[in-house]
Amino acid sequence: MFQVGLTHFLVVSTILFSLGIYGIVTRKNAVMVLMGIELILNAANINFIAFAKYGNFGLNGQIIALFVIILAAAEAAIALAIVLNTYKTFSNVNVDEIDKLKE
Amino acid sequence: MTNLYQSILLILPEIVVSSVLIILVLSDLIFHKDKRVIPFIAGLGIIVTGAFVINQFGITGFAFQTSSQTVRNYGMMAIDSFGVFFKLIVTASSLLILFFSHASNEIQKTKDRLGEYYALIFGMILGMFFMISATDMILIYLSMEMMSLSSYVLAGFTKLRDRSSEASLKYLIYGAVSSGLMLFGISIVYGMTGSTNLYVINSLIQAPQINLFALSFAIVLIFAGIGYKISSAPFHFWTPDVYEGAPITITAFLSVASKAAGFALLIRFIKTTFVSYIDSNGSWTLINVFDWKPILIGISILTMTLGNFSALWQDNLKRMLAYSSIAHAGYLLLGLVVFSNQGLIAILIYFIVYLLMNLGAFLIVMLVANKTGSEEIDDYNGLGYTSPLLAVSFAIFLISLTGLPPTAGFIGKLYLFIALVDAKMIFVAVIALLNSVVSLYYYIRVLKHMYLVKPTESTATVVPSLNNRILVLALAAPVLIFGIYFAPIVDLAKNCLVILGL
Amino acid sequence: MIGFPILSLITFLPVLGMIIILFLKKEQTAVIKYTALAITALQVVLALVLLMNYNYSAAGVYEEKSFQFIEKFRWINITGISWLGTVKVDYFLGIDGLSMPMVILTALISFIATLSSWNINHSLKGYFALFLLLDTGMMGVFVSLDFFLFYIFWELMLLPMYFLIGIWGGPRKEYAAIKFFIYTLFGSVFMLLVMIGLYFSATETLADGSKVFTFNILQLMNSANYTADGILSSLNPNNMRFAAYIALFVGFAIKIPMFPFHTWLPDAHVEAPTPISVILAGVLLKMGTYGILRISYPVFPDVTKQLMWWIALFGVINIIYGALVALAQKDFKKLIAYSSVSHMGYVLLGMASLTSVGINGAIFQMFNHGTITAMLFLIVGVIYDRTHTRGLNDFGGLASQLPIYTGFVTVAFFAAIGLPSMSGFISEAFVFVGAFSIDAIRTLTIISTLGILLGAGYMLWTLQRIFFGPLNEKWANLKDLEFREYAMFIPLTIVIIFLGVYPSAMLNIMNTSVNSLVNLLSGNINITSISGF
Amino acid sequence: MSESLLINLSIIILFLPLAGFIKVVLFGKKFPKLYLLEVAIISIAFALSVFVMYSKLAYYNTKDIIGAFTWISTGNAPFSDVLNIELGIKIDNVTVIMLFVVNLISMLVHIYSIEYMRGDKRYTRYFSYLGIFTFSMLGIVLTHNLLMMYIFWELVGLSSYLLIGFWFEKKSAADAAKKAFIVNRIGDIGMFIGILILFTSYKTFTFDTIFAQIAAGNLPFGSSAWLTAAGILVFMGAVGKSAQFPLHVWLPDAMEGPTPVSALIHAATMVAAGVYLVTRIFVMLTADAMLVIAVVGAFTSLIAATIALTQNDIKKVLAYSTVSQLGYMIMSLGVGAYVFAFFHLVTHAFFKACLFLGSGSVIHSMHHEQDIRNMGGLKKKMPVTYWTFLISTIAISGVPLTSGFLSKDGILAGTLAFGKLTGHWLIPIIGFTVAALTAFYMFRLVILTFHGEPRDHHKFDHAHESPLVMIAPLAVLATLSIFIFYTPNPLSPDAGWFMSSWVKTPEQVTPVDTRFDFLKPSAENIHGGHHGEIVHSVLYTETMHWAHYPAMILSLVVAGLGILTAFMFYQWKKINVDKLIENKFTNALYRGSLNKWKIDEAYDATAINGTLQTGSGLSWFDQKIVDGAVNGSARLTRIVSKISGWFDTYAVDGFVNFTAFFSGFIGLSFRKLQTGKVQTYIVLVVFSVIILLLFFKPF
Repeated sequence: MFQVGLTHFLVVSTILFSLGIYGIVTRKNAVMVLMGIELILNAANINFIAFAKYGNFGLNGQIIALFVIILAAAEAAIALAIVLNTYKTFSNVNVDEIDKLKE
Repeated sequence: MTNLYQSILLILPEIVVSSVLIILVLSDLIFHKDKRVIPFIAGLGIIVTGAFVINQFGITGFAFQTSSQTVRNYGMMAIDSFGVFFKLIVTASSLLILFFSHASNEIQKTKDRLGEYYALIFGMILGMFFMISATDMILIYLSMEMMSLSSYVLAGFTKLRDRSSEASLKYLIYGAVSSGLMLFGISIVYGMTGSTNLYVINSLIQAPQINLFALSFAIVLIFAGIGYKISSAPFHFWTPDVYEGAPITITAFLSVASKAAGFALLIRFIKTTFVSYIDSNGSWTLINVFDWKPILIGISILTMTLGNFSALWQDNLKRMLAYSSIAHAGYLLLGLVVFSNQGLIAILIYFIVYLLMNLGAFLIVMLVANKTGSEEIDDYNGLGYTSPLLAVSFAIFLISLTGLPPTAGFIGKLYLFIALVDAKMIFVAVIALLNSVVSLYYYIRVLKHMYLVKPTESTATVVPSLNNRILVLALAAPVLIFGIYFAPIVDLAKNCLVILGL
Repeated sequence: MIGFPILSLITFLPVLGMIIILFLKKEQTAVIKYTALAITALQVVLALVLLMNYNYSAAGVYEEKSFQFIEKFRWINITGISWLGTVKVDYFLGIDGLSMPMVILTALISFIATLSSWNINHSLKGYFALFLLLDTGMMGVFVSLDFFLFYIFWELMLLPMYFLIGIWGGPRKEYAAIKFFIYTLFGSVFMLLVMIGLYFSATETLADGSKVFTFNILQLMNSANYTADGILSSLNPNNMRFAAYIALFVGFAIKIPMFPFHTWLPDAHVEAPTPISVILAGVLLKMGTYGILRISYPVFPDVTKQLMWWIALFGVINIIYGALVALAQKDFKKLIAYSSVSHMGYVLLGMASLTSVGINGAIFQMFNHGTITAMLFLIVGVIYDRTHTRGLNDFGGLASQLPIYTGFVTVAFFAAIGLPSMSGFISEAFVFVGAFSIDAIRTLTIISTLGILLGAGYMLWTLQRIFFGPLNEKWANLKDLEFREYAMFIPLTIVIIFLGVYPSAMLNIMNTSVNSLVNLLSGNINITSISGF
Repeated sequence: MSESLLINLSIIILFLPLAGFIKVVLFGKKFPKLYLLEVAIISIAFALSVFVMYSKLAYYNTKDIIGAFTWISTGNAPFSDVLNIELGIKIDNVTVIMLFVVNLISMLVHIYSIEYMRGDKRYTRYFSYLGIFTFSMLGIVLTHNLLMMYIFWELVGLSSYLLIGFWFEKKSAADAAKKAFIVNRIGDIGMFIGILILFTSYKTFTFDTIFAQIAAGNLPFGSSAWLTAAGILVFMGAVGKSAQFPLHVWLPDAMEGPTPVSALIHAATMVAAGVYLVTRIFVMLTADAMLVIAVVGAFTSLIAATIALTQNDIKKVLAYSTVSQLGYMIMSLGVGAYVFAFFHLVTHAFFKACLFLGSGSVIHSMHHEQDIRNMGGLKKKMPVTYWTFLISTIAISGVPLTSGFLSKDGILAGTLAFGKLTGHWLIPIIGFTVAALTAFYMFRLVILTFHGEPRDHHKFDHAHESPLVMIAPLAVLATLSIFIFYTPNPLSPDAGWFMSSWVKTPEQVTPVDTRFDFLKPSAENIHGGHHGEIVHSVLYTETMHWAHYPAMILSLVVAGLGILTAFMFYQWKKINVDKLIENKFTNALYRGSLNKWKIDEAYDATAINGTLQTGSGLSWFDQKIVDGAVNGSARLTRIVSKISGWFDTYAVDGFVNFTAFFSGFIGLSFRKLQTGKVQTYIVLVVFSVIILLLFFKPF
């Protein structure tokens, strides 16, 4: 029976982080891009909690994680509003077609 | 409980800001018929805030002290004159932005949503205030988000223009990503040190057994977050697009206030976390964990060069000013790379000057845009003959941005170069100087269009209202006065060096 | 001495005039013109007052107490931080033999230029406002003894010049203006760097005995003031000092203009309106050589001695090269422009000799070139006003049509050729005598005498192409000079001939100072021992 | 009769003409009659100079009177090089004689011009120019230092420029004026460098001081080579002014000026200034320098004489004869015959002025006809002109009973002696050849102009004798060509006052080992001469005596031959000139001489074109290379300028544009990064994070 250790958490979080970046870079749909961002945040959350748990740093980690979750929610709300607004003007949410502003 | 009480005393300005924020939201609901009163409430709020900030002068202390095993006591927030200085910068620019907003057509068009507008601005201010004095990475992160979220919305505030909404989307995605990166970096640091408090980290990273690679990785990620706020290369890409797309008042606000907050944050972050000792000449000794000097030198040179050279090509003044503000971020970083109080002074001085001249430039662009509805450089042909006051003051601002005497801009640059030469970094100084020669091209180009091109029938005649005229002069006059007699700003700057800790 | 701060007055009088003009209406052209004229005339008067109260035996150069009309007070003073020390900048004006001639020149030329601005036809208000601002900038450079102040004035003059060329200039005015601006700025940023470097290398002992960094040019000359670890410290002569000298020299050389930095000059001159060309050639070019004498030489005597041969070489290149290029010009104004490249070469050569005679000659040449070239550009302006062409081959036989004008032209041309009894001859002779007496640059001097020949060549050729031969019928009804033009030409003619016959009038002004400068360079005087600092 | 009085008088003499000039410049327009004032002034000056000459010769015969004051004094401080420049007047016998000559001829020319120039539209200005010329010339004569010499040297150059170009509507006149000034400048540069050498070593311009220093044995830069150099360089000034080869080309062209001017400036006085200068510096000339001078003089006189043979313009002939005679004087100075050189200067001044004025009178009456082939037979029409002209011709040909005979004979004797003593026999040979040629072409001139039948009857019929104001000067000058004014003995000048008491050869101050052997002081005459003025070494004097009679006879023979051939050719037509021209061999010579040996063309081809080419080449270089930082940058910038509109404002050439191009290029590449696609930005961010991590490794 093997013990789940800090490393495993870190591996998971790293994978999540990379997936997040990947999603942000590759996805065309703005909503998916936002998803990627969420992934990154959650990867960080996992780190916080894992470190808190295995490093005996008290409860700071968990608290921070809570903060981040709340904040992520707020961000998501605003983000969706903005995406909506963009959809109104561009009638799509395809991030790589929204490039009027350049050079 | 005394701890909390003291803390509340120490964060009175922030409290004021947040209460004003609430008042604005409420009054938006109350006066939904006629919102003309709201701007005045906002203005009043700013003034009160300013009063509280000034009142904080000389007070030092930690808000929300946390007990810990380490001997030195510390807290989530450090209240010190350095912070006060930057809060003043923010307050001043916010006040001016309120005036701008009052004068700006595109904002006034959105009558019914003025309440949100001002509320959001106060949201930004609140975030900035916390950024400026935060000494705990979580607070740093939260404050940055606080500010960003409001600014995302503001960037897209004028729904009517597609540029605007595109800007807000880009800003959102870009900002969210970089803050995400930052958060990830923070998490790693937390994992290595078990704390998110800069002072603790400072004391802990001096320990030999620290894993330097992981630490550098984390630091780079964090720097990515901050670098995006101060829009320094290579994290600047959002700047031109957002600046061009956002309402001009917001652009101006971002280019001064948020940059100021970002710099305050960066400086405090580096100085608190990585400086181990300050000698009698005021030069800093860094802890041997991360080699900041080459990174910052490289980044600052890259930033200013990129900003200046890209600006050469812009025909849209807002965008041109965006690039120029990137270049100025580069100059400002020069003040940091010397790692000495001399450089710090230079930065503070530069910010005072930068506040005046950059806002001034944006003001003129806005006033012209009010008339012509665009910021294309060809709209400025012969402006010098049709609207002398604007043109002359614009000339003054641009010359100051170039850094020629007898304008304040020269003093700002002078002190930066003094710091560089003092640190014997002649080579960097030479590059910076050549950069300023290049910058002359695009600044003087505007003068060329205003004066050397004769006015055509399409040339707008902008006759600003009395208030705006006063506003313009209020910005232009100090640019000249400080250019000739700059003792006051230097005095102010030198009294605002105190950064808590060490 | 004089009761009131005359130097500040003579410097900032034009700014006053500018403000007055800004408050006038656009339409009141006459009022604007006469205001400007009155201001510049007043400046001339003040210059004469200076001259009357001038003490011929006061040396100046490195000795503060022997400067004249000194005005000195603390301008910027920041204290209170241990590691920063006291930051101070002085408002420090004063003149000696090096600057007095330049002050007179500036006043005179500005006055004449105002007269010749009479038929500027559009946006007079802006024109004269900028013109007067420019005037202040120039005057300030010549009277300020604090490097910081000097730099401010130096840069102050850039922008008005840009506009004056760019707005009131000829067809390619924008190009010429930006070119002038970029060149000069390019030079002055290096000057700025050197200035800061010097600031951190030398300290000044205040009355209370405390030592503070200083921009005071006189203090910078005193090798005792240099701190051991100063980057440009004279205590440990290092390559930095050498590099700094070059950087500073380039900054000044661009203004002179010295080959190969001269290419902005022809464009600027050709495009600029006549009065601005007059100012450019008459005063601005002198700022470069003046700066070298006032700052480069006494602050870096050691490097100066090492580089003297090179300075002389560039002087000679200027002389010959400028003359040869002038020979090939088809445009009257361009020809004059290149001729001043050639003539400024004499100044460089004279300075390079590091002898009293040579430097006397150099400064005198600066003054004479100021008056003579100003007259030449006025001449171009007069003919251009009448014919709207400057092509040397478009004329012919004007001498019979415009006898009086031709008379003045002959005076100016022969003055430029260096005919005895005109001021130009004395200064050039001095330059040659001084340079020839130094073994190192004797050969160069001999080569440079070719300039005399070439000068005669292109000047007389021009004279012939424009004024001699059969009259070109196109110009059969040109008018000869009018009163205003007499008023421009006669004073200059008088000065030129008077100084040619009685040069001591000018030489005595500068002699004492030049001698002490030479002694300083030759190390005969050890400033560290001089009291009165 | 105090010395100061003499000084003051000569100062007055000096400034009188200038005063005239100024008056005319200021009031010439209002009072057209002002020229009479000019004439009056110059006459006063002449009277004064007669007085000065008389009293000097009578009372201070052997004493030099000097008056000077400090003009400029700089560097008068410890440790610095002092420079004191004196202006001053030195009156010795040579000076006063020159004063007399200059003023006399100037006065005569003024009078002559009243009629000759009548009706010219710039009548008064003409006289004012004459005034400033006289002033400058007197300055040269009176000065006691090199700088002042140079100053007035240039001033005569100016006045000559103004007078040659007096009729500037004629392109040829304007060209000639320019040519004269520039060619003179070439000489002046040499002179100036020479002066610089002397000044640098002696810190003074004053003749006597310099000579004293040399005599005291300290040489310029300590070597006699420099002394030689200084001598030759200063002599270059003379080469220019006195139109010596290779700078003689300006003088014939200078004949474009009014004829009286040619008489005054380009025959009698200004061109003689060169000779005068050499007499001034004679004492500091080393053997080498003197040899150079002698050769230059000899060659000039020969080449000019050969050219004069075939010229058809009456003034051109006289011009070349002037060049030739000046060469004679220079040569004679070179061979050490100081006195005779000066003597010839004086005599030549008179008869050559007479010849020119005579030719002027002819031209005047022939309505500006100058080609002698259209003249002839004028003897009957204008007797006075003819006789005066003839007398002068005889004089210049060196026929006894004339002043010319005396001076030329002396010079020839000098060359003979020189040949004997140094073995340079070529110089005397040239001397005699030239004597023959001179006689020939002068008589050719006389015969073609006055004898025989008129060849252009139309012009001839209108010809008439000139009015009194014109012929009176001729008479005066012709009379002065008679021997009696110089010596009682028509065959030997030595007996005359001119030689015996007025002018003496000064003693060389050059180091003994650098002199010609015959100029070295020999034992017996170290204290031979009285009142400090030592005559040449006995050796030279004796040799001159030895050479006297051979020279006289020889010169008589050659002169006679010349005159005879002239008559054979042109009077009695015994020899057919045209056939001679047909002849293959002589034809080549004829062409060469007629085309002045193509010297002008050679100069045009080489020096002048060369300079102009260099000039235009450099100006191209200036625009393209110096201005366009890189040659290609212009093209590159143009490419870039296509990309961006505003850019071509700057994209023409030059540093600015190169920078503009460069920066623009960078700007472009940066611009490409800004794609506008947010995802690209993020990729870039991620990459830069990685890069930062890799490059800035932790410690």
